Amino acid sequence: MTDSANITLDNVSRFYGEVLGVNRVTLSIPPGITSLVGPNGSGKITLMNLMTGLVRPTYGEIRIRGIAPSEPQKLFHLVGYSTQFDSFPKGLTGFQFIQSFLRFFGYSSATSLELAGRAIAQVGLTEAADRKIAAYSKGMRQRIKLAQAIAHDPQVLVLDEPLNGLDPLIRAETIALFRRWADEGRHVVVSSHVLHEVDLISDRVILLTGGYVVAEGQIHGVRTEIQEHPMEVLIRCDQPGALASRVFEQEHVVSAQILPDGSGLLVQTRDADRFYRQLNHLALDNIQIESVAPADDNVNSVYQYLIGGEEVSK
Amino acid sequence: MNTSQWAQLFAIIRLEIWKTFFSRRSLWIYLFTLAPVLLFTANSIYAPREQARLARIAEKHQVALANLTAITRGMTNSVVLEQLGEPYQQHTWRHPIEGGRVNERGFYRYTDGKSDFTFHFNNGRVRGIERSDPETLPQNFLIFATIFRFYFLRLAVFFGCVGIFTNLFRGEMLDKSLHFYLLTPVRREILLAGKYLAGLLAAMVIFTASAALQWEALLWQFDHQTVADYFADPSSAHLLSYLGVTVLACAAYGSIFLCAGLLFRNPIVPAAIILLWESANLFLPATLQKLGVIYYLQSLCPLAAAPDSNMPVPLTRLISATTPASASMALVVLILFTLGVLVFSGVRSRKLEINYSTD
Amino acid sequence: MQPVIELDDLNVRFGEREILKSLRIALSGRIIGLLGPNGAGKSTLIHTLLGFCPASSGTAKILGHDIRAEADKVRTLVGYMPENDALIADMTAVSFVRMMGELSGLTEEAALERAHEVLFYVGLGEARYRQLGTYSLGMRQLAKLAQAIVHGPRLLILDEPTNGLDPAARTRMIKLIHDMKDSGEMHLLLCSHLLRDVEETCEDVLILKQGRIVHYANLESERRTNKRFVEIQTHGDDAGFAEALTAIGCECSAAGNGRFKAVLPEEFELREIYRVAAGRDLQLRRLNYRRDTLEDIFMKAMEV
Amino acid sequence: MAVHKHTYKDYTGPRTPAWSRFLVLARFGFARVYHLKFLFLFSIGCLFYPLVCAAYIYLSHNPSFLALFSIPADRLPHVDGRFFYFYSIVQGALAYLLTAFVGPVLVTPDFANGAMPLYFSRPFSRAEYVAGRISVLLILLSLITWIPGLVLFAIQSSIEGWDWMTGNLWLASAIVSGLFVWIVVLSLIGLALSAWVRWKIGAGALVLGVIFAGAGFGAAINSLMRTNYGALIDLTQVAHTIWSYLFRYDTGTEMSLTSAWIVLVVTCVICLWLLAKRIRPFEVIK
Repeated sequence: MTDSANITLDNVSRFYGEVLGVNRVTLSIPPGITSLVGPNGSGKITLMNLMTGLVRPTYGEIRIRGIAPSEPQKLFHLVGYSTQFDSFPKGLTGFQFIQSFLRFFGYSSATSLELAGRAIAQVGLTEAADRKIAAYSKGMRQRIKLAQAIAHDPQVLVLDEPLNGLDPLIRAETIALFRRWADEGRHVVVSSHVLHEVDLISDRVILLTGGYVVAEGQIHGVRTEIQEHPMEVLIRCDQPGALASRVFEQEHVVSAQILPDGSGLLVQTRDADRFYRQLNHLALDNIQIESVAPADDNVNSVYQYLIGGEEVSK
Repeated sequence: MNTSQWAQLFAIIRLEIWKTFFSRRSLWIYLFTLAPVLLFTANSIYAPREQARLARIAEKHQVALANLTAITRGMTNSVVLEQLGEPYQQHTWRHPIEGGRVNERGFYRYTDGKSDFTFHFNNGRVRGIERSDPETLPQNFLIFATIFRFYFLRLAVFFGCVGIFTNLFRGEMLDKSLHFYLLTPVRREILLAGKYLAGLLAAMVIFTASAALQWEALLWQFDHQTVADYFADPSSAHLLSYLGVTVLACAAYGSIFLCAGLLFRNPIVPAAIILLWESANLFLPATLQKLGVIYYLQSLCPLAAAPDSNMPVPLTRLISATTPASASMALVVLILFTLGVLVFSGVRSRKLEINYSTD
Repeated sequence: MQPVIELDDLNVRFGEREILKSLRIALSGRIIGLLGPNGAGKSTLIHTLLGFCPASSGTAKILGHDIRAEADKVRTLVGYMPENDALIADMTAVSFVRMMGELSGLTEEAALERAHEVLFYVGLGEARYRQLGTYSLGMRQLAKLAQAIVHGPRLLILDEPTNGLDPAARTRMIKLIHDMKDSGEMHLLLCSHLLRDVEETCEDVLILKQGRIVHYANLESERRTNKRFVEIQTHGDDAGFAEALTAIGCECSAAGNGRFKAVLPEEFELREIYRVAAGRDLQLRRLNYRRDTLEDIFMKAMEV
Repeated sequence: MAVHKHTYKDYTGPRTPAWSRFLVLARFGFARVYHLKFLFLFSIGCLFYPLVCAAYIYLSHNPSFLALFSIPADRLPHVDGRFFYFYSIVQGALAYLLTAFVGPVLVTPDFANGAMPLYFSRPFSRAEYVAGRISVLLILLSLITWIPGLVLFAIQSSIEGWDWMTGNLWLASAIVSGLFVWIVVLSLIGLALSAWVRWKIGAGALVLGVIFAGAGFGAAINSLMRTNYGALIDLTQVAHTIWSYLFRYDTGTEMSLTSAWIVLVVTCVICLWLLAKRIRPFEVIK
């Protein structure tokens, strides 16, 4: 992947007066679904606004597939951004909204009509397209925003909590949509608070806190980077005691606690790969293993380890 | 500018025009501008009927103008009655006063068929005399000129432009909807130009329409002959010049408030300051007067307005008479000023950031 | 035991549009999840229970009190945490919650005491003298919760309580919901789009669709494990593994980056799978029987 | 030792009677108003003129003082209907300003962040909400209008003696009724308009504007069309007319008493309608 095909931030910082937005961020984001994860005020929004030129970096350089955000006339043929602002120009219907802004791209009225129709269909709002946005429900507003961001068929999508307020059905559809775009080789940069979803959808995650990037890459990769927390594996089996003793023979196993209800065992290991390999063999001699599952190889635990459950009242 | 940029410009204008005309915010602007139109229309309907009515009354009990003017304050109502005969309308009522007593109040109305006289009585003596003569065209034009200067330019157009043009940027920052514009492949300058033109178009339509309607409403009650005679005189005012002034006012004030909307978190403050400056203009020394938009606008107004009658005397003393600028001069100054402000805003717009939260 | 919410042929319409169509059910769980796609009528149902919008026909009872005849009684018993931002920016949390308490009929002193108590309880202890306008989204949610429980309601209605919260705040909210349920003092009605939250907290779920009840069930009984479907996640070589499994009689389908779903033949021992894995020296990162998640239940209900 | 785990506790205390709930709103309303120093000072400042009047009443009955400055007592204006008519005009105007400041402070914060559902999800009705809010305004305005007016009346009668008081009881009733009507109208206008404008300053400006605009337009109609009906849309004129009758002071107003009353009633009805439209648990968008 050459950098001209990536979103690159080189040592970017942004301060609002004395307030820190983001600090010394250096990233190179390849196409695919990338999730921004972090507590409120961690700089996710600043980062997205920087990528789309809504705010300018105090210093550092940003390139979106080689284009500088300070050149809107070039950038926005390539980029679509669905912000977190839940507000719209007054008095427009969903369709008028999409269509009139498409005209800004220099499309003929015919093309803009067609594109608008397509975008609205993609988010499944066709039947509500001619109602005033003011009368939309939260979910519909969320979707019309999405439609507005994708209407001009951009290669780079920046989406701020796009799933927020969507009902489970639409959620599933939208996630499928992201997947498809990613497979078409587009950038889909998504911020989300719902970690188990991040787990499912994203190719890579960027963890932010306090304006700093604390982790970046594929979840599994990130997890293995965190040495101070040994991998946890949850095993349900008929005779946890026996299994525990067998497991302890391996030096990379840190601990093995039998679950309170005695239905299984929680193993901490420093070398997951070796552990799983050996587990195959353990399973073959007379221990009935019901189920195996990594207990903390997911965004949630990575989040817990790197950012932790900070106090809400801050 | 290439074709696609033109397309963008028109797209912006289209959307903005739509918004400016039909947004809830601009409702009060319509009220502001329509008020004088209503006033003139109402008057044009009312005045002729009134004249007709007086004429009809005169047929029954005609009273000579001389007798009417002969009545003075302090005469008793019996005297009035014997000099003028029965009034065509009278009404008496009692107003309570100190010590349980009452004032016998009332009025008699007479007419000679043209002028209408109302004699107000207090305890049987003439307290006040109201005389209203038929309206004349020059008179009404003077009223128009006065309203145009003191109300229309100073308040309606001024606040109208505040409403329309600050709305273009600041209003949308408050609505948190400006980012949609900045997320399109449009140069900031083109965005600014588009918004300004849209606002200008809207303002021009609203205000010139209002001025023209006022004018029409005013002429309406007079027959063609009188109107023709009046305009035969070259010195008489012409609608076009008023419309021209209105347009220039929109352009100049528009650019100012567009810029204010870009720069200030709360454009009401600068608007208030400018309003003060503009209304103080009359009383400023000549040199300073030349620094106010209103000065040039008024230089272009064809008819000198009647000095505001209900202005307290000490104030009228303060008015410093300045020779108005020549039309061409005023025109050039206004246009250059507008362009200057616009260019400045264009430069600023490049620095524009979306940061609603701290706004 | 007395039902918490009792809907008796409840109809609600705005003008021509029928929002709720003859709902008839008696809910009596400790904590009930209210689910449904957008426009299913969840909010309208809540609004009707609170008496915000009138029922066009039929009625509803809350803890045995008719929502129309005894509206005030009902509103004394109910605590409501609305979905949207709802606060008074220039009041401090304490006086805000106190005022709301007093409006619900608490005496001045009691309200003040309760205000501090609940603010501590929801975790705004340190911030309780600050103006609500300065609060972050997470804190605002908590303040909304505080005002909803200050008067000790018997039924607490939560509309999207975790919406837009960051992970820390969300975990806290879930913890609070659990704790309030366990306190045994109140019933809860939780309305949310995040199935995961409902799954973590609720015992029963009520699913609406286009103004009708399409499903009402107890989650435990629905979540039976099926001994024939297994989920597998491997680390490393994929395709070969799938073939190998089919070879030993499992219908196996790959779900991308190492995830598989497999249907086991009768009388099958999981060991076999480990044997295959061992043979290929492949790591089985995950291997477990598949249980119906709330998502499955929801999706099924939608097909009705 | 005992461990007290901090968990949710139920409330099983007494409950206040339902009718008294609107007083809660009033109480917190006052807190909100006097939280703002400016308003507090302003409402104090509104008592300046009454103080001057009090001083005048006292001094004008103090022979030695009059002698000192050799002011002929009989030339001084009497404390009569005229005196209180002008008192009403001054305090009425101040009351109007105070409404423009206070009205928005009371109502707009409730709409700004959608607090309405919180009020109405409680045993608390829309009528009670309005009652709670308007009572704040009424009390505040009373404190600067008819109450000091009565005090002045009391001072005067304490000096002049029993006969004067019995002879002038109509003045007392005029002070109360005349000013009370006015502040009711003001409060309704203040609430209704502030409820419809989210932005505090805007709301205040609107309250001020409505009356000024009415006055201006009324004057324009009168001067252009040479009638007196323009005065009917000028609320201040309307009030002055009513007062001129109540205080038995002939200002030469041409407006008839009945039409004045009708105008006031219509205004109140419109305001109540506006309030009914806006004060709702949630906004219904078509």
